[in-house]
Amino acid sequence: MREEINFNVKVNGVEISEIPEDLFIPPDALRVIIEEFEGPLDLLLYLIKKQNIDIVDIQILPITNQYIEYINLMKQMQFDLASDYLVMAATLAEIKSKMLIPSDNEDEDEEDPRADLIRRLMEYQKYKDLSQKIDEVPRINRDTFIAAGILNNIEKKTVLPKLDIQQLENAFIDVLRRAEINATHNINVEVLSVRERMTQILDLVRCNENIKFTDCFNITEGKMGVVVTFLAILELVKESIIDILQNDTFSNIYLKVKDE
Amino acid sequence: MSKITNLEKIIESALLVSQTPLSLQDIANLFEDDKPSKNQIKKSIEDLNNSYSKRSFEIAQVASGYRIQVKIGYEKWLSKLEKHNTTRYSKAFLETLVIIAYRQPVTRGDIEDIRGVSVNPQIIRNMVEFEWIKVVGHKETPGRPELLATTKKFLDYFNMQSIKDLPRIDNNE
Amino acid sequence: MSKITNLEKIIESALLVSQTPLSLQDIANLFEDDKPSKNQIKKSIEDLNNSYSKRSFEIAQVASGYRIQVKIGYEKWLSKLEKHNTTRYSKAFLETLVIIAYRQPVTRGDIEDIRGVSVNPQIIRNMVEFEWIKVVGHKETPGRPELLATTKKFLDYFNMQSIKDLPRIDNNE
Repeated sequence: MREEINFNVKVNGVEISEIPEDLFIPPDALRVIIEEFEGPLDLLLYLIKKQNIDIVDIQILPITNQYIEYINLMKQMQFDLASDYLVMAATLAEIKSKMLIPSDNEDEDEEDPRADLIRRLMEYQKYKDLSQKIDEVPRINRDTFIAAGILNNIEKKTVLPKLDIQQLENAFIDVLRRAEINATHNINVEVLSVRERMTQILDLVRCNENIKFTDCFNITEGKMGVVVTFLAILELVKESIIDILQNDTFSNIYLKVKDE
Repeated sequence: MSKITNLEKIIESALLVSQTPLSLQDIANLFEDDKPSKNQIKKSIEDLNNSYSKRSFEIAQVASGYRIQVKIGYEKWLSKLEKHNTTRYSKAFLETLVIIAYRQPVTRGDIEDIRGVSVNPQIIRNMVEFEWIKVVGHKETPGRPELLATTKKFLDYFNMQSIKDLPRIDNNE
Repeated sequence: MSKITNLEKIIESALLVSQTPLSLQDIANLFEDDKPSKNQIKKSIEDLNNSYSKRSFEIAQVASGYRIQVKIGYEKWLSKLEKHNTTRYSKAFLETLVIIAYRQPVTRGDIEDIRGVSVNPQIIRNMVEFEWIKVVGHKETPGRPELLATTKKFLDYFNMQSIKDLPRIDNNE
């Protein structure tokens, strides 16, 4: 769909749009089309393209009418219409009125009211073309790949940059502030120990193909430890990470990694 | 030097860029049709290694497969390389790390949801390299995303016994 | 194939294992005594590249230095190695990126003027996260908006040495 809308506007070519000529297209189809546009300039370029004319020859009257019809349709369909579209509608209407009202001023130097719009359209068109070109530039991990050789068998000693717990805490506060997810705010001792236990049980389940439910518990941890383990198992099941199996009533319960 | 075949070149490029050793099966899986046999692959690796006789690297066989590594004798020069990777930790690194620590086990998607930006794969790779995090499983949702969790080494680094020792933030903050 | 010198082998091994591209200075710094000159290093890299003519890889020069990478043409096989690597960028992302690249330093306002829509903060955050762009200053206008510019990492990613290597628009188009 994208490519169809994206043809080069400048050419007086013969490419034919796949998009229906009349505006009375099914609302769902219009929604798809509108979502393909990057904004009012993109939509305008498309409308100009449909007329098969050069940007500099833009005919303001039909373009404005078409544009406003689109906007009205979008409003009727209660699209979450970005204000940018309305600003453009106002700009077009202003240009249109300037073109219609004969100027009292005989001054020949007076600028074509369309000039600014044409400049913007051409500028935008330029970057639109460039963005397609840069997409074709060979890039890492798509067209070429970087060597990841390693230094023979000798254990590579990684020197870690220094990091202290205070920095971690600050980072965490930043994350909380950014996310503003209430659930994340409630990280307390209990939740943390459950998360950690989830990791430990996952390790256990992965190393032993079928592990007995009862083997996950360490009685010496006391009541609190058992509860934490139990909550961790429930959480793992809820997050679709492990399965709980029991072949017969009262037989052993096993935990295993969920199958594909 | 004898002619290098196409098969050899593909094997060479794959071993060169792979972050982990590749088994014969991994290498065979790169091909869709015209899958080479394991013997063909073994023979190619042998031929490649012969062609590397005068080079600084070779294909070595390790437990999980084959990988390209530098031959013995270059440590003196290369040991200086490591140092300049050890700059400071970026904000993105720290935030990703704390999310993994506090919310483990988490997927990249979870991290993205919380931070609102995509996860830089290089950051995850660095943490795995530091052995601060590891993959502990896969979530059974579409795509089977990896589940990441912190390791004992991570706790050791911060002198913690358990994740419970991580700083806590007051709820009313 | 002519004989490969010791200097060439050390450069080859260093480029092979380094996580980041190496500048001529980085390479010279590997040596303590007998430091080779930059011209010697350049010449060695050239000779190495000639010796790779029949191989799957080459030494490429990008903005932050030299690196070993696989030649174009192996995507078909190598794309199977790492699942998450086939990132596609949205139109909005690419348009924002080229405006920053070609018009740098620019403010968000400049980008909005050209594209006619407000800048998605998510996109900017992602670019900063990838270290493709950075804030290089503030414009001395009301609100002191940030001035954005691309980084060497951005050029490295697209195999470019400088902004001059960006694709051009034909004037006669």
